[in-house]
Amino acid sequence: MTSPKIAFNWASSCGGCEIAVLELGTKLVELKDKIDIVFWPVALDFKYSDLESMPDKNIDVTFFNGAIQNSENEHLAQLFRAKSKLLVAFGACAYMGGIPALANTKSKQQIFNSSYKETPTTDNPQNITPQTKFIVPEGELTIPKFYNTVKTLDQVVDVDYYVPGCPPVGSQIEKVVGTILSGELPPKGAILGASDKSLCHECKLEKTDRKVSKLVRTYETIPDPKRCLLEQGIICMGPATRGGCGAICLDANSPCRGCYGPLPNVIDQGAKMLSALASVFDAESEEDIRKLADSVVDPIGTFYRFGLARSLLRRTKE
Amino acid sequence: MPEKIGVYVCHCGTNIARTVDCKSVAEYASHLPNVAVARDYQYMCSDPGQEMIKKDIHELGLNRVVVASCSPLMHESTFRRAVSSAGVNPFLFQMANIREQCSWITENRELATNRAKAIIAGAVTRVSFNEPLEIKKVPVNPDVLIVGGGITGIEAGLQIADSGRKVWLVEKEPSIGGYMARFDKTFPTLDCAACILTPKMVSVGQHENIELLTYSDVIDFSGYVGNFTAKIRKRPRYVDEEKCNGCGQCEQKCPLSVPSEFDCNLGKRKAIYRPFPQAVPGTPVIDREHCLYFTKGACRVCEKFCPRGAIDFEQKERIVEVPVGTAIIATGFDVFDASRVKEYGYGRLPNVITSLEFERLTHASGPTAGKILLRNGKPPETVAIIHCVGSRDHNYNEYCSRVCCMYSLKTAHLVHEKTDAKVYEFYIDMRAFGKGYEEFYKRLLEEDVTFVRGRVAEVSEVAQNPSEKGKLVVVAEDTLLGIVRRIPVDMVILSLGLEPRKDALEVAHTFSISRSRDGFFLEKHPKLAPVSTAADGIFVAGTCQGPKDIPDSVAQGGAAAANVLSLIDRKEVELEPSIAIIDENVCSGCKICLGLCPYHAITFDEEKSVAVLTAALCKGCGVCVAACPSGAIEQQNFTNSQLLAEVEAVSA
Amino acid sequence: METTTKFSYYPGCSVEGMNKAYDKSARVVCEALGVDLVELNDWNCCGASAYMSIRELRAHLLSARNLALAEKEKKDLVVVCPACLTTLTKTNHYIAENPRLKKTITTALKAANLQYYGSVKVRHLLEVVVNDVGENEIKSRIKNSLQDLKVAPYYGCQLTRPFGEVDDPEFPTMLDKLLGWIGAKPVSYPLKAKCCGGMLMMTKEDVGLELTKNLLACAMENGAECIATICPLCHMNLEAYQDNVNKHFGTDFHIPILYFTQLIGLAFGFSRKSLGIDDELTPSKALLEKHLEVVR
Amino acid sequence: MQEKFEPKIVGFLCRWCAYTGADLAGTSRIKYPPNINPIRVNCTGRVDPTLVLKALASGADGVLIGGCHPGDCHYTNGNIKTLRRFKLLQNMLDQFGIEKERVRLEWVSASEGERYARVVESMTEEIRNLGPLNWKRKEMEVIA
Repeated sequence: MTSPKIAFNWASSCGGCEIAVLELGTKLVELKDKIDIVFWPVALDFKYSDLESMPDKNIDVTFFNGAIQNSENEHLAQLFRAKSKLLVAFGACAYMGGIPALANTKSKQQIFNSSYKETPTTDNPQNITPQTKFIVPEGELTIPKFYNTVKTLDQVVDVDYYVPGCPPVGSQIEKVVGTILSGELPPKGAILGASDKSLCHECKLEKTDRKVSKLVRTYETIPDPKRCLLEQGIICMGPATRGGCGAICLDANSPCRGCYGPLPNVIDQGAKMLSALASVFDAESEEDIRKLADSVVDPIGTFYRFGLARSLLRRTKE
Repeated sequence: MPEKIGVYVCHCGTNIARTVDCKSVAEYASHLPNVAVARDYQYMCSDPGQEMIKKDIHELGLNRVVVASCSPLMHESTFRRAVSSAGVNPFLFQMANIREQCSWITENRELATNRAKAIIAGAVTRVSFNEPLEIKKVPVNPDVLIVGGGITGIEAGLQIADSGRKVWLVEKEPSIGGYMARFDKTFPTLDCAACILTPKMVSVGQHENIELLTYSDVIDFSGYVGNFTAKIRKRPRYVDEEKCNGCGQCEQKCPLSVPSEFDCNLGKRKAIYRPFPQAVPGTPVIDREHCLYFTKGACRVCEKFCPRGAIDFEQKERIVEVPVGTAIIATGFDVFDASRVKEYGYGRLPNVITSLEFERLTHASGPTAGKILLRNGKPPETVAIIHCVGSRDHNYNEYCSRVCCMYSLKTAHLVHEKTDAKVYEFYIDMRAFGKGYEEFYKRLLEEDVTFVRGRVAEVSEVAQNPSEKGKLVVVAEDTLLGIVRRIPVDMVILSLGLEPRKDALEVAHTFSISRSRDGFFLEKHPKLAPVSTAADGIFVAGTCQGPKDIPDSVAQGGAAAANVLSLIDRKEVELEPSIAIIDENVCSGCKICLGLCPYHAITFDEEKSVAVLTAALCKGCGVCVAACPSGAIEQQNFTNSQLLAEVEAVSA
Repeated sequence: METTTKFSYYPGCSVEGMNKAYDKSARVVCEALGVDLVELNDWNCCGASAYMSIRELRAHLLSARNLALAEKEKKDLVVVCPACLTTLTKTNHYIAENPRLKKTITTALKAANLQYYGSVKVRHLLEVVVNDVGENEIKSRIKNSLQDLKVAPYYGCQLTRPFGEVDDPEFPTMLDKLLGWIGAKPVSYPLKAKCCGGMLMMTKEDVGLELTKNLLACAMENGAECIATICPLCHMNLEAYQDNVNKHFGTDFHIPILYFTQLIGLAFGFSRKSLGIDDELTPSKALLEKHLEVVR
Repeated sequence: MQEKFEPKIVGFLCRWCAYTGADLAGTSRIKYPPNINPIRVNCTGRVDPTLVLKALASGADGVLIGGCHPGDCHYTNGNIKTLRRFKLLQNMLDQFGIEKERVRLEWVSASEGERYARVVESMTEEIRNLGPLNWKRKEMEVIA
């Protein structure tokens, strides 16, 4: 029997998902005899032409990380879809847009202005912004087109499975790889490598009085390491986020930021967390309620830090 | 089974048809997904209209029905009955309101017709997601629990018992009677409190339908309307109530005297005692904290002298479990702790006394046999009465205690009647709102009481001139004269406000009722449901709901009794069908929902680490459903799928 | 117990001028108690209670600057003057409750490269000595018990008002307790938290004098031999205006007025000089010699 | 001539106050623009912000949440819980660039038919001036 062919790809993301795979360390070495890696940007030198020359469905499983933010990302998504039997959206970005999707709070123009013109460190006297084509004496240079709206992988191609996390935790990656290699495949569309209950289910912090009378940002306080952070006024996305990560952020006395995405019965993670949080505001009068609501700085960045592209509204209005 | 939906568009004569093109609406509906038949008809609510639906159900095998006509508040129950009689669960019916909120609001036929189509599209989409539900009915246990044996509880208890129902009356103290038993006269009629209260207390003690549990408290109360279980702890009196005939020998012979709480510690009682002579029941209790046998191990004099052998030092606490269908909470109030207002010197200055202490001083069977005396035994020559102590004050309680103005007038009258003292009353506003109250105020104005309108700043013992030497100086701004006055007096009476009882929070938890901001129990509606609570079958009456005088307390006791009797005579109560359901396989135990339920229907199963809902307590508001971040809570007939489908359909 | 507790110390303007002895005795006593007072570097006037009613925002800014400086030190801020306490505490409260004010203050502080998050706890030395140091620690250091010296504890009006966080606003007892620990007999008298006249001595002297007179008389009538103060201004009114009171009312008061820190110092065996008692206007030497074993 | 834009508004109305008030408006034959699609809920406390976002994402131009006045809630204080969510939701919608006029929370008692009509009228006019939201179409547009 030949070893299954596995590919990894890195689209619009920080690369942390690939590092998370690398982090498997010696376990990766054990795996190397069982699998045949045919594409892996972070570790091995393959070219797009290698990929293009493969017959369709040649790859058994592609773990695709990163959101779709430019034409190159989309092209590769389509290419991998064609060449792979199974396409897995790997990590928060591919699954729900991730941090790159926060770009959806701005337009392409605003982003270009900010990055190429307005930041104090920019030295760009000619006000040049990226163009997809540029003529040089040697010929025409092209770069991919930057999209106005960041999308999830499944908003451009058909996806078989999803593995959430920013990045997915090592133990869960092992499990996912094991499941897929075992051949006992879960139903299409399944979320792999995560729990079906919220982070609160596995969080060890003590929950007593569900009331939030004041909100503080993490730098403003040193939380009591035993008590639920929400009750201490720190917005923790735990209640509205899938568990499975082992509540590692909370072990570091840091709130959950929601990278494992919404729970199975929930269609919009941010809306649910917003609702849960506001419901337990310890305020009765309109004035007190307004004060508390106003103290949530950057609601989109808080409630949709990883999930904006997969939310109901997906982006801001221009 | 595939959905087969029937849609019926009603003309309502011309009420709908005038602005909505019903024919084209029905035609539009017939093309909506899963619609098997769509018809329009003159009057859907008429017999032929209803027959049409039933016939289609039978002949076409419809399993869901939408009627587009008037408001569901009008005819939802009519059509539910109709589909139900044809064998379709009434909750598989959906009403589309195209009259009140469509045809009647505009003259623009085109817009109204379009709107009607959208509304029907919403209803048709939603009905596919409707699920069959049963309305549950539960019988009402006719036994009633009343907590608190003050005048309110007594009134409610007698009303209910007289109708032939069984009442369990629970009182914390050794005797019923409450605060009223400690008062001398009552305003504005000045009739003696004991004369009107004692007969009622005796009736309670003798009533065949009243089970009186004194020296007891309710420690747990569970269940739901019609079917509660009260767990009552009966503390040991160390005197057998069956054997004791109340002869009082034991009290006489007991060698130990201690301050009497009933007399505000101004007088003495024995270690075995009845708080006051007319106590009901007449059985005394042994005060374990002081009794020489319990503290020193020897004495048992009472046992020796008891002619009936009723003393039982071995008596143990008893827990009684009582099933009841309804409950009335009438736990009353506490008086404000005057020592909190340091500037008035209560507790430090001996002749500063409280209004309650005054009641005992002026009471004929009180510690001074009704004489109003200073601590040195002399009668006062000048007396100041200070209103609003602890009330209408940002530092203590912001509310008005309602009774103080009137009882302060009564106090002034009694001081006048019994001594020659000059009386000053310091008030903020004179609130004389009840029947005969303003007249009483007028009468006091004529009795030569000096009324000073102003809040007292302090009661000082520091004399600034010879006339103040040895006196209590009441310093207040007289807001009518615009000057600060220093009035030297012999005695200061502080008119204490009413407060929620110290254990009100505990009681609220036990009975799952809410408290308002001031700490008193919260009624369901301040005007229209003043003795109901958010918890079905549990009522509040008297001063535990807010400060009240005796007439109002008695009226509320009666009102609560009427509410209870009406529930009992209904024999059965229907439970809300649109309740929330928690899926324990989905619940993550985040506890967000726990504090949100106004009916305390959600509790936490620590073992499984999931939230659990008591269906009978849920009233279907859906607050928890919207809040649940796991999507583990659904509301029957308002499920996420139903609402999302309807939203999507009407938004498109 | 030899552990030291560190505090930031805000002396305030008054103890730098008129009331040096308060500062002096406070430092001596704290050193003995292992309470390490580290003077706040570059502190400024607290704005005092009067400025607050004229230029509220600026007064808050003065306070906030001190608070911002103190926040860097990450220690509780200890003051000896109740007016400083009130002002600093008031700014703390206002900043916490009023986001708009907080914003203005943040902007203003930024100009001085400072910021304030609102975490500083401002405390009066008396409260620190009573609550943090405590009975045992104090009693263990007594070398020279005050031997039933009858002292009227005088709290003044600002220690507990308006926030009432440390003791009862009308009838505080903290100083009474402390005096008992050092062997004195605290005299109970009803005016112990009433106004001494304060700034009225400057503007409406007759009113101020009457208030001071009432205080002196009341303390005397209740058997006080001297009065213990915790406030520089009260101290000055009671001490420096005794002559004026006598002239004005025909009375004959000669009551020694001592800072609570001076009394503790005496009980701990420090010399009168080291506690600044020599600078006083109403001599206490005779009285102290009557009660104390050693008076140096 | 361009066709007049008719805003689509989704109304979440509590059955005790706002829905009854809306019925009263009809019964009293008070006229107002027929631009609102009422959805009846027991209490505004059931209105999950998800539903509001769903309406906007599905093509609605505005959302009205109508509940009982504070203190009148049939379920003690469901409306206050709605107010808490609404204030936070409003801040977030603002960030999404959705104008305040498009999503409103209004207290309408069962006796305030006239008020309900005026609320819907003003909302319809304001949204008409703002123009269509068209969220669904925009979001489906091929990445520019």
